[in-house]
Amino acid sequence: MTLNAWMPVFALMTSLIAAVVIFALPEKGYRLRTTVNLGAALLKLGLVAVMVWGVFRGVDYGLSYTMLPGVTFMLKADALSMMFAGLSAVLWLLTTIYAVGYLENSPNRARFFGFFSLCVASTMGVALAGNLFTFFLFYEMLTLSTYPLVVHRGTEKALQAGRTYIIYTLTGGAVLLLGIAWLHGVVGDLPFRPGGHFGDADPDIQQSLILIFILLVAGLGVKAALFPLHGWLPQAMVAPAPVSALLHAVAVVKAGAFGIVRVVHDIYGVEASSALGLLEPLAWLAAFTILYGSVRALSQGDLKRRLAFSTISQVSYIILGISLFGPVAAAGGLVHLLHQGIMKITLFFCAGNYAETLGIHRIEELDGAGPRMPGTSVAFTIGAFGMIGVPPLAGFITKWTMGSGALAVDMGWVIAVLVASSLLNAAYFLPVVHRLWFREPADRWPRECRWGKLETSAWLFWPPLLTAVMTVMVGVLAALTFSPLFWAELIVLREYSP
Amino acid sequence: MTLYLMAGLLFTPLAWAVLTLLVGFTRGRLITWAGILVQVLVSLTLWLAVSRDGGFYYGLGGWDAPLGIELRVDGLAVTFVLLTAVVASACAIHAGVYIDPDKPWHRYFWPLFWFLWSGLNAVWLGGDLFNLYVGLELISLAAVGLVALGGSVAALRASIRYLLAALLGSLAYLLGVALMYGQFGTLSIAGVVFWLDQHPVPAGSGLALALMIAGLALKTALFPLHRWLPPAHGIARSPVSALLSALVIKASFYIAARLWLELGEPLGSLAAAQLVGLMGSAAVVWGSWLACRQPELKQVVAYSSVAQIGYLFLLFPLTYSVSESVALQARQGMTLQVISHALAKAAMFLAAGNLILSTGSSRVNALTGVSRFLPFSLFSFGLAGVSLMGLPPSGGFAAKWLLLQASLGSAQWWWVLVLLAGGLLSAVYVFRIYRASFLDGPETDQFYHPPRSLELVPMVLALMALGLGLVADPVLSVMALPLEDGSR
Amino acid sequence: MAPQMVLVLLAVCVPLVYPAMALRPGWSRAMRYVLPVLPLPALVLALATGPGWQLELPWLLNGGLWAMDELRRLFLLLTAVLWMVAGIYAVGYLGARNLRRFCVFWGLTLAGNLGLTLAVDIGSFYSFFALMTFAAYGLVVHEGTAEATFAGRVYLVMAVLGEMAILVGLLLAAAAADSQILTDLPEAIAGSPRQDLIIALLLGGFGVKAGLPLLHFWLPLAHPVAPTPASAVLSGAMIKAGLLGWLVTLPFAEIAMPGWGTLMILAGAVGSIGAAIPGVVQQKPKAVLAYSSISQMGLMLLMVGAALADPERAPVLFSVIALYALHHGLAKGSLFLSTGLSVPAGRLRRAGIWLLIALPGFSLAGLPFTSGALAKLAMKDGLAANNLDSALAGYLAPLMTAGAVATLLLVLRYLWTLRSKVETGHNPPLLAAGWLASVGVSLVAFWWLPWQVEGLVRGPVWLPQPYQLWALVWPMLIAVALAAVTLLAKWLVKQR
Amino acid sequence: MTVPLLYALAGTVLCGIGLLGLLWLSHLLRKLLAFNILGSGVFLVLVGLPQHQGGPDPVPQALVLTGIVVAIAATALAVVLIRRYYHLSGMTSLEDEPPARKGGRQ
Repeated sequence: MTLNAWMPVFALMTSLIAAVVIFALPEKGYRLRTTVNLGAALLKLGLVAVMVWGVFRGVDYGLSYTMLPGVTFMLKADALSMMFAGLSAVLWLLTTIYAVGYLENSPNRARFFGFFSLCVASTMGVALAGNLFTFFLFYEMLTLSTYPLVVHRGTEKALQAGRTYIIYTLTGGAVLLLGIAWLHGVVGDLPFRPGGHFGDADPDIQQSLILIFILLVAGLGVKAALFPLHGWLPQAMVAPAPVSALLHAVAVVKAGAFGIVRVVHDIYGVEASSALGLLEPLAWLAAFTILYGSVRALSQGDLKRRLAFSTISQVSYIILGISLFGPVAAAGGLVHLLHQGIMKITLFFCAGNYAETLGIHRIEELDGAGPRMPGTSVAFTIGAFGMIGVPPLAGFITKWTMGSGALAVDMGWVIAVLVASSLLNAAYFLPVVHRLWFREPADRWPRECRWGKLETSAWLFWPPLLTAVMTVMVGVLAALTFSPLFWAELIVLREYSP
Repeated sequence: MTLYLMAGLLFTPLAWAVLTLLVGFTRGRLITWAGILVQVLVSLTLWLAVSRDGGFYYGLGGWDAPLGIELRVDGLAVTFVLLTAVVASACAIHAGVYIDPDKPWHRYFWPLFWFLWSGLNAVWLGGDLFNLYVGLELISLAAVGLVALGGSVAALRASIRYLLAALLGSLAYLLGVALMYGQFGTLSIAGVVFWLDQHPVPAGSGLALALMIAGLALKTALFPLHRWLPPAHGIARSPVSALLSALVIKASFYIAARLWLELGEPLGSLAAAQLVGLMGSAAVVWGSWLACRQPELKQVVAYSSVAQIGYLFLLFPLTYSVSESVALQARQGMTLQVISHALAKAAMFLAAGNLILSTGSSRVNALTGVSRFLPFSLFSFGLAGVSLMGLPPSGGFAAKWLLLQASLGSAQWWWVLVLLAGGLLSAVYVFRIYRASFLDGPETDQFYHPPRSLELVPMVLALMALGLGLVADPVLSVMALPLEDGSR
Repeated sequence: MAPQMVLVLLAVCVPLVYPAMALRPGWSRAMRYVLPVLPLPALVLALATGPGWQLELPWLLNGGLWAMDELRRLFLLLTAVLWMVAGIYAVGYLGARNLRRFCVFWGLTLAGNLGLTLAVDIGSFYSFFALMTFAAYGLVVHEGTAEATFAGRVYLVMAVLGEMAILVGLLLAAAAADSQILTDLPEAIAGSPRQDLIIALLLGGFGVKAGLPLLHFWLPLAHPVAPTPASAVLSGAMIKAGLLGWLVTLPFAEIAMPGWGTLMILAGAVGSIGAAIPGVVQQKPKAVLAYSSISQMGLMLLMVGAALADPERAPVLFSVIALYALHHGLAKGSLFLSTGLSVPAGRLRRAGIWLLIALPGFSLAGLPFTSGALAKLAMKDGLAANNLDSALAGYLAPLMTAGAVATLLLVLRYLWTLRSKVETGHNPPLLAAGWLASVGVSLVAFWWLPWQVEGLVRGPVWLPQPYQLWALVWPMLIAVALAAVTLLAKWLVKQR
Repeated sequence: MTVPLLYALAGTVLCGIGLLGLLWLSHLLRKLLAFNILGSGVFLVLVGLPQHQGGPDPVPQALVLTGIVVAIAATALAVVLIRRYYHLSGMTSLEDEPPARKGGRQ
């Protein structure tokens, strides 16, 4: 087993071992725990970077052994998995920094950080999974490791949100398990292969293939917050800010969308799924979710709930992108996987800052917060404009690529959906930006606390700014090699001409 | 070499039992630790021996059937022997610390423990039906004794109820053996199969099998006959209830499974198989439903045992008149389910014991805020819960996957619904306990801090249950080994 | 990197980086004085370097390309000059309240405005356009009064709708052209089956910015509430961005589009004459000027319509439009700046100031020997009926005269309302300097600016020949007569 | 109707009686007696049936011996438990609520 084969395992192990060590550490071991956390995050980032460079040059990292009779546990790093792994590695580092500052003197931090690293380990597992079985293995571990984070505060509301979250995700998991088991029964153990397996599926199993596809998308749709299955996301906003930032904007939600991308691209293959007539309804469902999420976001008073509904709408861009059966549109969908992650995490960080420094939870209380916290508000503004799709930020690149992709397959209605969603985004983000900068602040903030020179604690101040700069850089330098757009096109290139 | 192994397996536990009877609890503990070391080593070497050169028949003391006791050592039996070694030693180590020595009745804990262990080994390895009966009786009496150890009125009530149920079950089984012997003239299962190959199936022979399986179902507390289990397992000391839930009920199921796998084809009928499957599914639903409503922590875990047993009995419909590969998958699924449930349930009961010891009350909602004082035990309880729910990467999940594949392969899709619904229902009561422990209670520190070593054993067991899913293939590799020479 | 390229990057990046000064509280007071310096690199670029250079930026967005041609140079010139003049004025005008926020948005809007004149690839053009639009919102709502916020909301809603229309238009055009460069768009649009949809979207999208009738509602609301230098720049340079958008993307020289041509001429007519009616009854001087801008844009629409209808005339009309835009920008800028003035006490100096205020206004109406006259004559030649083959060619001449009359009426109305609003007092030195510079540029420096217009004499020749004098003056006489009649009627009514 | 078959039939009748008693009676000692009757019934069947086919057969005799030993052990354990239970709670059956008669030790 060459070193290459064990690289994915090392990437997984860094956060697993970190989790175990953190659980073992006493609650008061604050300094040691932070160093372990950050060390693990940096190590993982390094490993992922090496793998990204390796995958670019064509090295294949893979490891598989039979876990159950007839079923293999397979880890494989290909272009698509590296995109998601890279995203979660980078954002985990930032979120750890943020979380250390956010949970300054709150109880149960050992438990929080333990489950936090466990959750990222499972996200990394989801990214690096080589076949549907391993994917499901980490997909369910993700559910388990996120529940304690959602209910971390221990209040009645948090536990209620946890309950809803569990009901949705476990039922989704059961449906997904049924789909995978049935698929396994019908065609046996299939590794992920660009171009998929069912190019020439014989007609008699086509009927069951369609049913299996519906089961798989329903199971994955719960985490991807597709329309009827999104109920848990807004309620899960009761979790602390780093949780809603990394998990409900990046890790958990993306795992669902990533799963659907894997199913459509690497199991069924795009030609086969469109031949089976599966892509069209998926595109319609995704489009409806985009509009539904934005419309619901309009009427939300609480800042984080509005961001949650915005997440629901934005994640469906990814699904819309890949279900348009065109290389350029697929690249647009895939690149949004990264862009949305970066932009949304900026917004959640800022929401967390406002809550932590000024005690602001509702949008009405945001008046005049700009001058009081300029750094965070600039980051929020950049994130908001990125979401609307204002060039030259990341959101514009996605919308532009998806738009031209949709035109290439002459699906004109997709552009109408993109424009409508951008207008809705503007309708619910611009008033917030207006309140930030152009309104006089109320006489007293709900719960203000000072941190000396900086507007908020250093741990909380730098991450949103960093991700805001990333939003701009990712947008402006889109044509550079190793930019997300370049990487998405690389994936699609390998996908559409296997 | 196998002579010493076999002797070590059956007789040394009896020797340890007698020794510990003579001495008090504390010195008994030392003897037990030595005994455990021997037992684990023997079981391990036997497991390795069988995995290397396959199963074999072994007549005790050189006497052959039908008068002598003939042992049948194949992959499945050896796997369960090893499982018993692991779980029993874990419970023993935990009990050594958990049970306070100066209570009068506790003096008899070690002897009963060793009798139980030898009974279990006798059942796993037993070749012919009557010896299995003797093994079963030995287990039941030892178990009843262990349950009654508490000495309280409730413990006595539970143990008497358990004794009556167990005796009724054994006698029904014995009646079945009698009819079987009357008809086929031989006691060893292999002998019956051999006889059936030559002669046409006599009418009414299904009755014997039905009686035996009914008796065993009563002893395994299958759904309609489960009323004795919750009080017995709920009230007993936590190491005892761990032993009972993890191993004792599995022994009678093991015999039923062996009977069905060998004689199910000729003697059983489709209706019988589906009926047993139906009772199993009812057990899953009913057990989980009741588990959600129990105020007491150990009662929740006890009813969860009732539910999990239901999965085991799905083996019956899944191996009746199905293709060989599906039957193999069902058997593998059943084995994994037995192993993962044993490990997880033992971990859960031991962890529950710790939690009750520290919170002082055995109610579920007394758990609020305990996560700050006893995170380790709570975490092991959680990990065990993961395996019960059948979520990856636990052994429970691997078992659920294999049973799913078997039911899909044999086009009996309704068992799929049972498996999935069972998983979700078990999630309900497991998360009910998580929820109670995550709730932020007032800053009270009236928790009693149990010694650190108590928390270690459940964690090890829970991790083994969790990791079982990842190493399922090697574990199962031995199980499928058939006996190398034909049956006699 | 040739020095020229450095100059180009400087021109765009100086105003872009300028808001960073707001980070250190110590510098915020100094930000005010840096305002006039911001457009300097762009001005040097426009004046010193000849057009025709290209700057490849492969890493920018979808492959960046910045270049300069004749048309863009004029717009760059207009933008740079006007922003510098308004910058000087702003230094004197600005109070301390929200100064940092104003300077930040001023810098961003300037960067957007300059950038879009240079950008040739769709990505950066649309980015700078959006940057200018959203940053201008900050200038519009600067005062924070109720009307400002309302005006800002209307502006933003229409701006976002316009942006979306432009996005879809550019998307469709880029898909048709299968390239990301603006210069390839016109013939792609000409050839594409969705030609009318694309043109409609682009006309509508840029029309919101250029004050197309029925899309102009935000203009009369935004100008009065914005601070004076901001409204000067808003109406002088930023409206022209919409015009530039049309000129750069629409297919003028490729195919004849009589339908769109007549539609635009009609819109121009409605704009130039229709805007005068509400303009004349306005109370606030800036509102009057806002309507005057809409009316002037109406005139330019006539030329755009003619260019659309008649491809051969398009190149000539391009430079005439650019010239007219330059003239209008500078004149309107100085008029707006004069609203903030306070007139000194002495009779002689008061008359002098009033003359200097009025002159750019009259130049707008086409007073001989001013830039207005040159622009009007150029427009007359451009739209001469005989060599235009569009259906409404015959009506263009009377429309132009009606436009001139409307303009003068609006200017007179402006002077009238300013007379009652202005208070006597002393002006801050830099404010007066800014205003004087704008008047000087509009009247005098206009002739030395490097514009080229076919068929028209360049350089400081005191134009026009005698035969043209009467053509310029008689519309003004009609307007003066009309004003006198209304004054007399009002006086009579007051008498009774 | 050979004699051994007669034994087997008697055995089944005894089993019926024992089973009925075990389920119906509430007093614990009566249950225990019923259990013993059931046990001997089973032993009778165990011996009776094989003789019916091929004459006297030593194996079931041996089995019955072991069976009897096991039954005695079980009965002894049951008696101890019932006595202890009666001593603590003063109740002789499992159904009714346990009124702690003499403050039984918890």
